[in-house]
Amino acid sequence: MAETQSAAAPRKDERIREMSPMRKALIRPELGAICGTILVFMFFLGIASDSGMFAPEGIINWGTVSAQFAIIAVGACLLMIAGEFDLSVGSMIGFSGVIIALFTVQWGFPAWFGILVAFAMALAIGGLNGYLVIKTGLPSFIVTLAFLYILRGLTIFISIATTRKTIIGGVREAAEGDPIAWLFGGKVFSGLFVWLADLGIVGKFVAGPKAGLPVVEGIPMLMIWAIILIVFGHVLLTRTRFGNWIFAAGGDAQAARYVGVPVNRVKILMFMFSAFCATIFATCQVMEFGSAAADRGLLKEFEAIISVVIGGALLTGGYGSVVGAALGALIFGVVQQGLFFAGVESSLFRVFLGVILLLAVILNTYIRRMITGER
Amino acid sequence: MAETQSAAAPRKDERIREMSPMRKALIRPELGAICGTILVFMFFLGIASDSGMFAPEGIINWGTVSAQFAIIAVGACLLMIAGEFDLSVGSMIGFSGVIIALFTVQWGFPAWFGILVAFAMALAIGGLNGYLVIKTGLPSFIVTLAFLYILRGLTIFISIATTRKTIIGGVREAAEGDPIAWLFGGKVFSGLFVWLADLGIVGKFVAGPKAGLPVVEGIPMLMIWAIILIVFGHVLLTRTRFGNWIFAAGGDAQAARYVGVPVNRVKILMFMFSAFCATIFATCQVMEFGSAAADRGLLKEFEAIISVVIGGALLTGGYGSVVGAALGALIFGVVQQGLFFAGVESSLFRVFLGVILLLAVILNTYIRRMITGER
Amino acid sequence: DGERFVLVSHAPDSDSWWNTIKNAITVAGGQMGVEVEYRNPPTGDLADMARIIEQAAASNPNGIIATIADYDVLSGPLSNAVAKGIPVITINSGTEEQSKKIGALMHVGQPEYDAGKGAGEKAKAAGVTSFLCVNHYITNPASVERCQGYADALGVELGGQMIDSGQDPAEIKSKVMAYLQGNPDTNGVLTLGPTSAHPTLAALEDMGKSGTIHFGTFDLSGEIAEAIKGDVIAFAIDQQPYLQGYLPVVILTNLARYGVVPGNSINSGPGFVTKGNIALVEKYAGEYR
Amino acid sequence: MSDNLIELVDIEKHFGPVIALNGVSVSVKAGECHCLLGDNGAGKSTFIKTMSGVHKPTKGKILMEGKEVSFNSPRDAMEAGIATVYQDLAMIPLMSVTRNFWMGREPQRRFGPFKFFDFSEANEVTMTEMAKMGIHLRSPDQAVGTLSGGERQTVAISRAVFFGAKVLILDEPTSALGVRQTSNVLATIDKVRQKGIGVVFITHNVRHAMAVGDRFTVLNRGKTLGTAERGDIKAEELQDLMAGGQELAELEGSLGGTI
Amino acid sequence: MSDNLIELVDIEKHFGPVIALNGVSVSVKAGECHCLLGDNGAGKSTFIKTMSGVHKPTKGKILMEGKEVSFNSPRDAMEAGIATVYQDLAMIPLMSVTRNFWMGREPQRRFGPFKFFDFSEANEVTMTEMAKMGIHLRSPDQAVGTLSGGERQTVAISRAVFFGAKVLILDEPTSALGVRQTSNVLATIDKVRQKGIGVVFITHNVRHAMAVGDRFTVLNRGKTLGTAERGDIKAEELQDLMAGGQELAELEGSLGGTI
Ligand SMILES: Nc1ncnc2c1ncn2[C@@H]1O[C@H](COP(=O)(O)OP(=O)(O)OP(=O)(O)O)[C@@H](O)[C@H]1O
Ligand SMILES: Nc1ncnc2c1ncn2[C@@H]1O[C@H](COP(=O)(O)OP(=O)(O)OP(=O)(O)O)[C@@H](O)[C@H]1O
Ligand SMILES: [Mg+2]
Ligand SMILES: [Mg+2]
Repeated sequence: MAETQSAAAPRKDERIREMSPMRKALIRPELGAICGTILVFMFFLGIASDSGMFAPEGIINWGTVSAQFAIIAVGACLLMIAGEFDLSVGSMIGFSGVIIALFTVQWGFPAWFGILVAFAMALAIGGLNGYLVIKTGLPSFIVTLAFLYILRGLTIFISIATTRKTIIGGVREAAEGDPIAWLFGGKVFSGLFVWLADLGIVGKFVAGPKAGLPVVEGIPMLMIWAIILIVFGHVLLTRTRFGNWIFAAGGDAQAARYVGVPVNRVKILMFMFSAFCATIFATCQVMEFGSAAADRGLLKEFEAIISVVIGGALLTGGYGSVVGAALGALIFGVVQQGLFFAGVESSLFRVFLGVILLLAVILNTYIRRMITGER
Repeated sequence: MAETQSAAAPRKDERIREMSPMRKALIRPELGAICGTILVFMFFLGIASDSGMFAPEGIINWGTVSAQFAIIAVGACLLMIAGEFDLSVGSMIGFSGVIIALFTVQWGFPAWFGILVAFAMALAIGGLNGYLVIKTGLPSFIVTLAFLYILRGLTIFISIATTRKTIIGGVREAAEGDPIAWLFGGKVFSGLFVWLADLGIVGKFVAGPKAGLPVVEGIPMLMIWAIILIVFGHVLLTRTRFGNWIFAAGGDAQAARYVGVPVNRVKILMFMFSAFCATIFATCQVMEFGSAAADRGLLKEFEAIISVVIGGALLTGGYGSVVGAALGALIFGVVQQGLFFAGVESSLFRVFLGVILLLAVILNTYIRRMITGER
Repeated sequence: DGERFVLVSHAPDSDSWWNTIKNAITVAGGQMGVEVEYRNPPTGDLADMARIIEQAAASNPNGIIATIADYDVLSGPLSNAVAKGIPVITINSGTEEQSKKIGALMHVGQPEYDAGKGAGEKAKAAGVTSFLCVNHYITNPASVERCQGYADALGVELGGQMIDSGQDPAEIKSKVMAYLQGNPDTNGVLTLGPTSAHPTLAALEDMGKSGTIHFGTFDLSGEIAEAIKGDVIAFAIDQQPYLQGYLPVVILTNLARYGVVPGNSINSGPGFVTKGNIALVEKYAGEYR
Repeated sequence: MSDNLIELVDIEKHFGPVIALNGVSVSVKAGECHCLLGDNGAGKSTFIKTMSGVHKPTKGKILMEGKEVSFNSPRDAMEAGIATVYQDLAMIPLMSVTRNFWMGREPQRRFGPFKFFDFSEANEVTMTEMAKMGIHLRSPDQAVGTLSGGERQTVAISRAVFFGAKVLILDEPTSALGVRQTSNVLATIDKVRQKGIGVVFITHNVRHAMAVGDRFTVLNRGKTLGTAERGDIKAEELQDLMAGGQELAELEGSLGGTI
Repeated sequence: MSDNLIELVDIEKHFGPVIALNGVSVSVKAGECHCLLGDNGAGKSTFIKTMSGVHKPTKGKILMEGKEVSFNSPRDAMEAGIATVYQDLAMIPLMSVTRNFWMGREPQRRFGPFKFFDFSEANEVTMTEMAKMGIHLRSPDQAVGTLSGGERQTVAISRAVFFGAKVLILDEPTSALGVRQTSNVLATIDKVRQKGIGVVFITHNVRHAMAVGDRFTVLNRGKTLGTAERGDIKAEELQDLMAGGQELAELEGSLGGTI
């Protein structure tokens, strides 16, 4: 009897207009980012298509930049969905890079060892961040802001104290033939591009020692990492038990705790994952460019957060999508490089960025309210 | 009858131990900051007392730095108590400075006009920040982050587009004899210091062009402004109706709205006040150093927030104290300069800052819980 | 006509020193009838700069002008650009050898370490024994090299004599004052540009030490010129950035049009601006000088 | 007692696609307690928010003592003498009792050209008013967060009464309260009513309504199901009406009819 | 029915200076609904949080089916068969019904070395379980934020039942609900009880307690005032006990004894 009664209720609600099924199917967290991506591509196809932006090297170029953003955005996204955020990402990038360089160049350890140490330290610091947030109950804004300063200060101090420089070069040479280092600095599918160049689809170098090789040497490992992390993050978030816990921890930590979700563990792990992504970023950068500097990663935390927020995640946690964050990173990268291609005064880039952020968030808010019934 | 009944209740509560009156009197929002200030001074009196840090010139030295922090901290404090915060403070400092310099140096207007224009624009932008936060319901983190980028981009763009420089000098000369400009760049009580120098309390220059003059020329207007703003903020917050509304808007905007507090107006005004403080900061800087640069104020928003949080305010609003924020600024300034006096490797300053922030916030949280019965 | 060149610098958006170069490329572009774009990493992150060079190469310009702020980071993208057949001229920081290794046509500039060392040699001659290097952008590698060169020329340890001053003028001023109060025997100051030079001037003024300390700085501005005239600043190291912007554009244009190119690198500096030669410099300080 | 203090006629309120109120008329007389009952989502809160100036009605008019008025903000309504106490939003826990009590209507004292919050008066009034309601504070600086739920409700009510409300609206003041706290609040309502103030009392609990109500209006899906005088209707009938009148009898049967 | 499913003996719980529980013993039998009553702050919530592993008791022991146990986390208690539904914290509004339903116990499907959340099963089970409770969802992806308060409670209860809870704890599930929603929840409790599950039901409403309760325990200021069987005690007596037994008679008198 109780059944019939409340069963009837949602059906015969004459007070709400129904949504069309089409509209319902479209409405998803990353909708805003999808629209944004389409708009951005249309825009640049319109104004910069003859500038080489969509030639193979051009694509690799903004692709790499977007991949960079995506790597840290995935970490920031999962952490944000778990209800916290991390302002120390940028400092962590500088820190990890310097650690790797110090171990390999300064102290002569093999590159794989330096990399492992950097990852171990990053995970430890990420864990410490999380531990402090959980134990003290302070907002993560404060705790990670403290680490923004602490890590940057340490990085400068260590590198100056040991090498009297804030930039440490020669990592590439030191990492030559290392069993792990190529995973971060190498390029893959070179064969494919040689073939494409022979077909004339990709240009060839015409001068210097590389004459005859294709202008695109291969897909940088950075992109491979970005794809791996996006797929991993997406599957973890949407297809696994742990993903459900991430949503739960961010949606309402107390409620989640009460039904047995190990919220503290989830949050600490996400802080560690965010630090892990930052270290991937740092390692790729160090291995590709062969040097580490104390100023690497400045303000990257904001860029990660912006990508995630453009991608539709909720700043307060419990809602978002890794695919959205990846699209946010793509938009970010395409706009940044595209404005260069289009020849816009570079200082205006920030103005564009700010405006895109505002518009994206307003759109996302509207979409989210439709999905979650939030008011 | 109802009286007797519940009247009895709070009295005969055998389940809670009473707090001593002494402890009760001490427990106030700024207690943590007071303790911190005492500790910091004791520390530096111990390790740096013979370095001139506590000589008159030394005091003016760290006093000026603290005053700078205090000016933006007062704005950030009232805004944070009203439940919002502003990441665009730093960009606003750069923007206002460049506007003043452009009007006075580039376009030849009198200095007072440039200053008025800068204040008007800052108030308008602050109001726009607030309006967007109120109208869209977005977190102020996002909206002001967007303005962090937009304002910085505009500042660089405008200064390059009009002067082809990002640093615009010659403001001091242009402002010579201006009726308003001295309010920001001058020094007061010079007579007092001459007298003190004659008494031997303040040293005199022994060589160079200024030989015979007191080492401390006067109190910089920056400090006067800091004191004015602190007193104004403190009185406004604790002694007026509007101050009560600030607390109410930050404590629970909805509840406040329902009893008739004009929450939107309060929040928008506080955004404007924060922009106003940033402009005071910028004007003092421009008038003192005679130049404006597009990169001024970088990361100042964090420094303001850190001062406020060290001073015991709650990041989520509704709780805090201007005196606390001022003490936070004092701690910040003394530690930063003190480390120099003490000869500590300067890059370690950031590490110290991070650690102090963490400790202060943990202490403040403990105190706040005792006061508010929060859990 | 209408050739397109891209100049990529390592400086953050707001670095005022680069205005001179921006103005130079505008002038050169106008005179030659070519289009010159100026690109830089917004935050001064060199890894971003590498991306910008790659991007510039992808847009197939008629030439690229770039600094070698960090050889490790930039050699790859720049030599790729060379290999694509794009003429490259390196400017500003970096050395001739590095420029050659990359395969660039030439280098127009002055290495940072040597410039610092030159400053140090002058200071040593003036009897400086204990100095202060005011570093307002410590995270940038070039800045430390300048201080290091200065210290090496004096033959003293750099150590704590280089301070991380931050970019806020009031803080720079206060830190300089604090340092000088704590280390009263300091008799030499080196600042790395107008950002740190202006507040340092103010600090010395306030402390009554103007003219009593040997003061050297990098780069020029109106205030610095004024201080040189007033005997407060002994010299400003001028690498004549105008030439670093102007010459490459002219050379690349001529290369593109007539295939002619000089065979050697050009040293645009170091020029020492002192009271003796200030008059001419002053007029255009900050814009063309 | 005969004339209406406030009368709302044919109020409609739409939120985008949602029709929250679809023609509701209610009036309140001086010294009466008018209970507003109804299922979740019936529109009770929306209705009283219209009354207290939070929402503007899409259609319909509001008469205060016979004259048509229109409220643009809660402040307007307050000034007209309508005070509202919301269940969760009555007080701001981080603030002191005095600051809460006076929130929005702080007493001021001139000091030259400046006006300051008059704390000595505010504190004194707060302490005496609280004492009248049976709450003895440690000090007027005590944070509201340290009070119990019932005490907070009582502070909110006494605030409304003190500010000379003619109509006092209470939105589910008793739902989270224990028996003792509830009876405290009900007793307070009774006291307030005796001062000639009209009370609008929203509750889901028929017993609470029957205990203090003079008239009862039941809302259902945005419409009025009717208004009844005390004595004209029995608790069971009211209960039936509140649940929409259907099928509930069955359910009640299985549970002993005592919900 | 005779043996206790769970028994808590002489539980004490201190929070720093606050003594929230001061020796409380309660037992729950299979198939019974044990009502926990008491004033605000009496310690009811603290007590059931101890039972469900949120707090560790300062003193006292917990016996599950005769064996002493100790819960270090809500997870432990859940695994032992104790499920708890908190009033405000039952569900996470931003998440879908399925994700909420399975939260903490997501069904998994192996896929090589990896385990994935088995959505097809989860969705199916959710839909049928919801239908059993009388809630017809548009789709299992629907966000909980779009459900009404009563529906959320019901989802939480059916989740607990589905996961084979032996003891179901409900903390004030009805306080914000309308009559219809309340009777829905009470009917659900009744159904659950008939499956042989022991229910602990906290409420401030004596009628709700009388409607479904088999035994009644009243807490007061952290102590048990005693346990009574259904039939041994009348609603009025219970009410007196809940309010601490003093002075209430007077108050009731003036309000007609119907709180
Ligand atoms: N701001 C709003 N935007 C959209 N819909 C709203 C808004 N406020 C209320 N509603 C809708 O209006 C209807 C009436 O809500 P209201 O809160 O008035 O009900 P109520 O009778 O107070 O219920 P309860 O007993 O649960 O408090 C509901 O369907 C609700 O979802
Ligand atoms: N985490 C905690 N820290 C300190 N004191 C607490 C904590 N949790 C509860 N208390 C105190 O313990 C006592 C019992 O609280 P509890 O929430 O158990 O009461 P309750 O019976 O559930 O009341 P209500 O009917 O209002 O829900 C109260 O005095 C409360 O202030
Ligand atoms: Mg309601
Ligand atoms: Mg409770």
